[in-house]
Amino acid sequence: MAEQQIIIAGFGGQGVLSMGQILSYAGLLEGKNVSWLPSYGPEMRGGTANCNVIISEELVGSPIVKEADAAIIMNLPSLEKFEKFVVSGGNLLINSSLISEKTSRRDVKAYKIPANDIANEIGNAKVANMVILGAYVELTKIVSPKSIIQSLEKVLGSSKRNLIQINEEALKRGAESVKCLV
Amino acid sequence: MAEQQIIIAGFGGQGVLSMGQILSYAGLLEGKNVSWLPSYGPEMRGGTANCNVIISEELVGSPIVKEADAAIIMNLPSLEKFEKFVVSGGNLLINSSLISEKTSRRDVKAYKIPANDIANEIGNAKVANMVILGAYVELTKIVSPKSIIQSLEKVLGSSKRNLIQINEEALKRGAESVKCLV
Amino acid sequence: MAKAKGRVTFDEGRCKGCELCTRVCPVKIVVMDTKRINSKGYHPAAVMEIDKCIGCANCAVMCPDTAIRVEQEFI
Amino acid sequence: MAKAKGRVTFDEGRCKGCELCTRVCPVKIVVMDTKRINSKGYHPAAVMEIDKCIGCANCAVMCPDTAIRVEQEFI
Amino acid sequence: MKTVFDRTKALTPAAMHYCPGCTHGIVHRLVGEVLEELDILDKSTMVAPVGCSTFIYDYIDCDAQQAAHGRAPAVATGIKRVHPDSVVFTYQGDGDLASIGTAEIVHAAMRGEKITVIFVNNAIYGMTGGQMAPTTLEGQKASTAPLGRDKFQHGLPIRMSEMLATLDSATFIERVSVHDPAHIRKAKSAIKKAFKNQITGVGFSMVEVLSTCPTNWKMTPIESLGWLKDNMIPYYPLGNIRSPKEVE
Amino acid sequence: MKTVFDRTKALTPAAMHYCPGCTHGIVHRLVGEVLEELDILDKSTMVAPVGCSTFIYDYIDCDAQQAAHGRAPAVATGIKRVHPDSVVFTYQGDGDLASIGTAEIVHAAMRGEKITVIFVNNAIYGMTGGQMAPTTLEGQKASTAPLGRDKFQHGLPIRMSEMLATLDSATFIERVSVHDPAHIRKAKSAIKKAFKNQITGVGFSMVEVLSTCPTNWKMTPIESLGWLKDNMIPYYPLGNIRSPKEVE
Amino acid sequence: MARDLMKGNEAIGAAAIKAGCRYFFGYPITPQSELPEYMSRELPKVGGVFLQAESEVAAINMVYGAAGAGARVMTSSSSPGISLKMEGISYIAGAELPCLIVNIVRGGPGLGGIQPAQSDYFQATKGGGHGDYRLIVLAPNSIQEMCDLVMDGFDIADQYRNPVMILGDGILGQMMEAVELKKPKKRELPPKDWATTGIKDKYGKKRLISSLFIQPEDLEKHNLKLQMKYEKIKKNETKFESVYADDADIVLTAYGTTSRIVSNAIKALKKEGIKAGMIRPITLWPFPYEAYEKAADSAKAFLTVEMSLGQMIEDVKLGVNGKKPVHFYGRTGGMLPDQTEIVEKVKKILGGEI
Amino acid sequence: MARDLMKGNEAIGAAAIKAGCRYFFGYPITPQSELPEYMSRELPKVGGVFLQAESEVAAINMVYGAAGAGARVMTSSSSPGISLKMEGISYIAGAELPCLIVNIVRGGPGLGGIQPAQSDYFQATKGGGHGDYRLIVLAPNSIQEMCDLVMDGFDIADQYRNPVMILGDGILGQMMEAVELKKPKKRELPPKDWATTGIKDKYGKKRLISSLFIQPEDLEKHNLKLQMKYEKIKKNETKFESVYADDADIVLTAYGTTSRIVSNAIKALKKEGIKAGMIRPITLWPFPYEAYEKAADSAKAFLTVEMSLGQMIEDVKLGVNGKKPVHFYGRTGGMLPDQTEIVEKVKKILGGEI
Ligand SMILES: Cc1ncc(C[n+]2csc(CCOP(=O)(O)OP(=O)(O)O)c2C)c(N)n1
Ligand SMILES: Cc1ncc(C[n+]2csc(CCOP(=O)(O)OP(=O)(O)O)c2C)c(N)n1
Ligand code: SF4
Ligand code: SF4
Ligand code: SF4
Ligand code: SF4
Ligand code: SF4
Ligand code: SF4
Ligand SMILES: [Mg+2]
Ligand SMILES: [Mg+2]
Repeated sequence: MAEQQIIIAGFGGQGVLSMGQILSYAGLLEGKNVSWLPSYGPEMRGGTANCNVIISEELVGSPIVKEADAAIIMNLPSLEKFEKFVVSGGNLLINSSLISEKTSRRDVKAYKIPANDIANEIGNAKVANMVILGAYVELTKIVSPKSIIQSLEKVLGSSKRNLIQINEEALKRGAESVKCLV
Repeated sequence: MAEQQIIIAGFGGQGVLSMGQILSYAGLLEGKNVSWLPSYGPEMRGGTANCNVIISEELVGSPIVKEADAAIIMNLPSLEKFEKFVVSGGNLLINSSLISEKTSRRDVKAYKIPANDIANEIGNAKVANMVILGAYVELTKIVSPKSIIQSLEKVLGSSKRNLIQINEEALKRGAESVKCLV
Repeated sequence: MAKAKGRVTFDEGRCKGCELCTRVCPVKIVVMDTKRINSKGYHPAAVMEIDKCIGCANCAVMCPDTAIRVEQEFI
Repeated sequence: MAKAKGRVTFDEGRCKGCELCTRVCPVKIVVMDTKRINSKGYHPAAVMEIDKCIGCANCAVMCPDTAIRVEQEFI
Repeated sequence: MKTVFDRTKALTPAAMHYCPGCTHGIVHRLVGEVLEELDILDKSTMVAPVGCSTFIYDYIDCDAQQAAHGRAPAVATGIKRVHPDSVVFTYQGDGDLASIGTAEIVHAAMRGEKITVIFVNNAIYGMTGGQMAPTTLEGQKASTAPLGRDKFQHGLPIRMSEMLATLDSATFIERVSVHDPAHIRKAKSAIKKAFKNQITGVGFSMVEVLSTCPTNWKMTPIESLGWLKDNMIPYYPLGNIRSPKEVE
Repeated sequence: MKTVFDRTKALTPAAMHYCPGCTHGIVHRLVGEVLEELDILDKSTMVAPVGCSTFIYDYIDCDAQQAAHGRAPAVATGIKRVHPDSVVFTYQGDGDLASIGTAEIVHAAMRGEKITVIFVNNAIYGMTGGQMAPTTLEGQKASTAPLGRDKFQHGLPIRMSEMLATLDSATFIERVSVHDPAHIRKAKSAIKKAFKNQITGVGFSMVEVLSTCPTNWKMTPIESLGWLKDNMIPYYPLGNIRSPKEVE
Repeated sequence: MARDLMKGNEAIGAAAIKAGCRYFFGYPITPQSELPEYMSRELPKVGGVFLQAESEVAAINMVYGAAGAGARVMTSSSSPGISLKMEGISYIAGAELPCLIVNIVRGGPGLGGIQPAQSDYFQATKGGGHGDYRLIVLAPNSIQEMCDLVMDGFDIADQYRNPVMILGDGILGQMMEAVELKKPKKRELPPKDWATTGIKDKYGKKRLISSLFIQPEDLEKHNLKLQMKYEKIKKNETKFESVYADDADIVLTAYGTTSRIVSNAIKALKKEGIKAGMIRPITLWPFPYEAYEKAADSAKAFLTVEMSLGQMIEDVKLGVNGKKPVHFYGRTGGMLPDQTEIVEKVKKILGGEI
Repeated sequence: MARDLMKGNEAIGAAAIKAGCRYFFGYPITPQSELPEYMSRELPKVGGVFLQAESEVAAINMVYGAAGAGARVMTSSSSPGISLKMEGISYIAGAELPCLIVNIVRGGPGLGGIQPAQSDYFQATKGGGHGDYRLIVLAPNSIQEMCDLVMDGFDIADQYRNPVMILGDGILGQMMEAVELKKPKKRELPPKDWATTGIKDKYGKKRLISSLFIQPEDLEKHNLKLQMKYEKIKKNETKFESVYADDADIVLTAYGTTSRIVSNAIKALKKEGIKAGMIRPITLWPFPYEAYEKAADSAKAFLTVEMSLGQMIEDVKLGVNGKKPVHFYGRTGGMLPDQTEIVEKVKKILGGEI
């Protein structure tokens, strides 16, 4: 897998941007070339948030993802806005806890991950992003789960080190949720 | 005389700029093309003042006088600064009341006009400029004395109409001062 | 003295769930309806015991999104 | 009480003939020398009856062009 | 039943984009109500600032010009001088009015420009994400003052109303707050006076409204109201600061 | 005999370019004398404005930066923050400080920037030829106010000292005049205090000096002093306006 | 009306008033202060308003407000003051407001000096402010033409809803020449139905003056609309004077005051039998590129003369497009190009020495 | 130091601090506010000063003061804020003060939008301020290059006593990439013996920082001195990257973020067997004209791609000098050039359709 171009989208507060950062940082830890590009704007407050991540063996060209190998979709408006960017045969990960609708794409591999439900199960609604990220990593093996954990430590910072364990758990549960599907 | 390019110079308060304006306006009254260009700058207050006047049958090209057909010089620093701009054979009118020095130019027609002395004689030191202007007009006939008087009325404005007579007198005495020389 | 009686109507679609209205009701009947989510994605405010309403309009005055309309009569 | 005696020196080249010094001398001895013109083209200020000078330095304090120096002694 | 409170017709039907609980919305409504009650909606031009309230022109139903950051008083001057009989007002945040636009507000006030200024002081730069404003309180944290405003580094906060009140031609200045219904009602009456002054030709009028920014203060809307009351009002005392005799 | 008055060594030998009787020259000398007496000439940087006094750097013998019109307080801030132990002062006219540079002086004062400001108020734009300044008096004629300043058109003049004194961090503000020797001596003592405040780290200090512009007032130098006394002082009252307890 | 002798700065004011301008917002600066001073005397007489703003920044934003309110309005300044107006000018262009901006250029950079210069050419023509916008830049070379262009300038501004700049220099501002304030040829102008009068009138409500388009799609659409307008302006308004340029061996280029020095030089060259011509751009934007394309076929070389160290020369080169060499002669900082030096330079170029 | 993932805006700050910058004066504006925010956190830790100025005008004049006092100092803003700095930048250039100015460009004109753009190219490269001055304009296309250029930029500024601008765009400001803050190659730098420290030191007294030369002769001399410096900079500092440009049929030109989109397009074209190359100017001023002169001999056509409606294209044309056609493709207002559209455009050009 020479290059993965990923779109991650949801609403502000779902940890969409940090999910992208954790993924990028994990790529960096494995010596890959990475780029992370958030959308920004005044509409962001309380509105939608999304980012583009590229993880590549080669130098990253444009950091803008228009042909995504994968999209991680956390809420319905994002599904409508971004499903069209996934390449034929690409991965589309849908947070089925919040999205009951189906994708209109027939030519992609769609996965439903009940991220919020799983997160609630393990006791922290905020780790839904890690659940779905765990699923994505499991599906693509773009980086190792170990790198993600390492990256997590870096991105969360020392103050939130106590949250590492639950995030690890979330990643694992997310991975498990798609293991049967793969 | 298709075109006259004139430099008028002295210190601020000698009426150097208005002399140029009166001359230009007279040219305009006679249907000629004219331009008047003052020097300006912060050094002007209490410092030197000079202007370039062009009176021409044709359209005036550059309003900047670098090759003057005549120079009217009201004080010593101006003599030093401007005598070199007079063309060979041109007219150099020097206010001999304030300038005892001679011009270093041998190739120009130099005239000494005791402008301040004549002005004082007729009772108003302020009309020294009209004296020397009278001399200039007499020498070159570039405009008629009548036009100068008419122009004077315009430039002085209604409030100072009472000064016209003494200005006329000054012009006449200036003209007389060079009649013998011509 | 006549007793004031009020009625409040919520334009629910405008509500952003900020809760400001809940704190200013003198009879404390405005609450957040945590069971519902409006089109904007917020829990909207609602009135529980409308009979207690005196129509003071405090809730409406406080609402930054003009989501509340108040009527009043004296009985 | 000792009597103050002063001496003023003009740096004439600096004088711009503004006359400010002439108005502040308590003994009114600073005047404009209308007979002379300095290098700048102004009538310079000067002191007429220097004996009257008390060295108060008012003239110097007032001069915008620091053209005046003042000495004083008590006799 | 009599309708005692309804959405003023001066507001457009558009839903406001402000964060939940942001008191900009209240101030917008008060301005709208005053315009409606004074029946001047059809003779008013508003000047929108740069800040969260840039989009006020989407919400209040009258002519509008969007001004460069801080320059609303200059833009308003241009409009008012062309249409002296119309009503012209600016709506400005504290970054807009008290920082980049200091010269413009001071000189509009000095000239006694016959405009009305609604100055919404939320002690922070809202739109750009919580940077320090000149009105940020001592100790208050901001994204460009991570350790809080420091007296020695940043100086003490500016009190624009008191400062402008030193100008002879700034005829009406009042500071109000919108942290509870009673104060909101008072705020409205001040805003009304500020517009009446313009209509009667009295001169420059400004109302400073203490306002909240829950998002950048990092508080809930309710906490924000409390913080405003407990922290802002002591430093920015409420009340009329300048009042023309002609009006009272 | 003892020399009781001599030209301060803080002034360069250059003859000043000011018009005859212009009191800029007096203020320059006072600043120079203070710098010499406090022995800070060798640790000072002055910031020259745009105005007749732009060329102050030719006359006072210390480091200097020439600032854009109105921006001297910002430039001084840049210098002072880099060299906090040096002495930094601005010298500004009323067009420079009270008009185009309003925001910069207000915010330098608000920050309590540890600089000294010499504000020469001659109620006119000197250098550019007599246009109206924000400090031009009511009725006073100017080349851009040919009928005189009009309260309704231009508003009433701004009193910068009083305005800045509303800022908590503007620790020292005093207004002085140079229309006679006694006032000149007082002016010097205010200037000295303003520099001492900086040396002791007290904070922002400004001295407003009422000054003349015989050329653009179209008066003789002597008439100008009288006009200043009779017209400016009543509107711009002399005296200390703000003073830190630490200094007195 | 008869011809009268007027100072350039004052003539601008007189022409503006004649053209119906009733609002002036400005701030003093040499060498253009006679213009605001004139306006302060004359505008009140015709019911207009002169206001000395607290700064150039405020002045341009007052212009924005007044223009948005539907008025004929102008401001003027000189180089440093114009730099301060850059944000405001970009806003005015973005909001498509008509107004007249006068720059009587002086020597730069920085505080520079106060003598005439042309070193703000880039700023005026390429957009000193941010974003894809254009000023229509008119460059008169006589007081008469200045008056004519001021009058037409207001119409052009209204016709296209675009700011127009008069680019003069200290000499044009300070000199006096004869002018006749001819009644301006009126263009067919669209109604200002977009202006915020505040009043509900025949155009209804509510009008918005703004340059903000928060959605990039909208902002791009807006920019494309501006671009189409600019193309129309290029097509309709490009203006230049050609002086013996058709059969010249060397074509000089100069605008404003400089073009008068150059025309003296051309006369001098003619006397020596040298065929020199001149293309004098009257609109600096839109620039008369086509004139150069044509001239490049016949002329052997080009010489650009500026009171700067070389700015317009880039446009001349773009016009000539590599067909012939383009040379440069310039003076700067308030120094004037010298006729003799121009003559010498031309001889050297034609003599193959450079 | 190992590679770290950094946001562009923060990386600029980190690189600046690494390069010894200790003073930052700025004012918030999207999309660059993370830079001042970063500086407000980090500068105090290294004994530096962060100051949020009251405006962009004040900020640039604080930079003037601090640079004149001998400090390594910087400011940053985005388009409208940069326009406000124009007078100050002209002063800084005129007084020959070294400093770093960052413009993270957004869509204009006016308030415009906040999405990435390149429509301030003219302003940056041709002098948005008044007078004959030049900014050295560096245009990175990755966060790593941005860091490198920031660090070198401070040295360049000091070496030539000239302001340096980093021209980025919203994407470069907001994106994260791996960076390594390499110890910058130190240039030999002259002592700052001209700086006003206020203190009588080894360089003696009295120093003056000024851009005022009231005598035109002096101002011209000063300008000629600047011009000589600019020539030296052109000679020494012009920088570009050539990607397959030597044997390409079509040479594309792009800088910054756009160049990355173009490089994707070139890859796509290669796959289809189309020989497309790119010249990527790294210094926008001085512009690498020579690279185009050379390329014009072998290439059949040129295509300039910008996030604007056509500004750099003028420089490309000046470089190509009429030898080959120069085409344009641009998006503006925050919209991004589209790889597919670029590919199509190239095919059309080579197919002779346009
Ligand atoms: C010239 C310029 N500088 C900076 C900005 C960026 N900016 C937009 S809004 C704003 C501050 C807003 O704060 P405030 O005025 O207090 O309004 P609020 O959002 O808090 O209501 C800034 C700095 C800009 N648009 N233009
Ligand atoms: C940006 C800018 N605007 C205007 C000017 C022109 N200008 C030079 S000095 C001055 C006013 C000077 O008046 P003031 O500050 O009162 O100083 P004074 O000459 O009276 O001492 C002006 C407007 C300028 N140089 N730069
Ligand atoms: S109107 Fe008054 S009483 Fe009724 S719900 Fe609202 S706040 Fe409560
Ligand atoms: S105040 Fe308004 S927006 Fe807030 S919760 Fe109540 S009804 Fe909803
Ligand atoms: S020192 Fe005093 S007494 Fe002597 S001349 Fe001067 S003012 Fe007069
Ligand atoms: S005050 Fe000074 S300059 Fe003025 S007249 Fe007296 S000595 Fe001369
Ligand atoms: S950021 Fe602050 S001021 Fe802006 S809308 Fe949100 S709460 Fe209100
Ligand atoms: S113009 Fe006025 S302020 Fe300037 S030097 Fe002359 S008198 Fe002094
Ligand atoms: Mg705010
Ligand atoms: Mg003044």
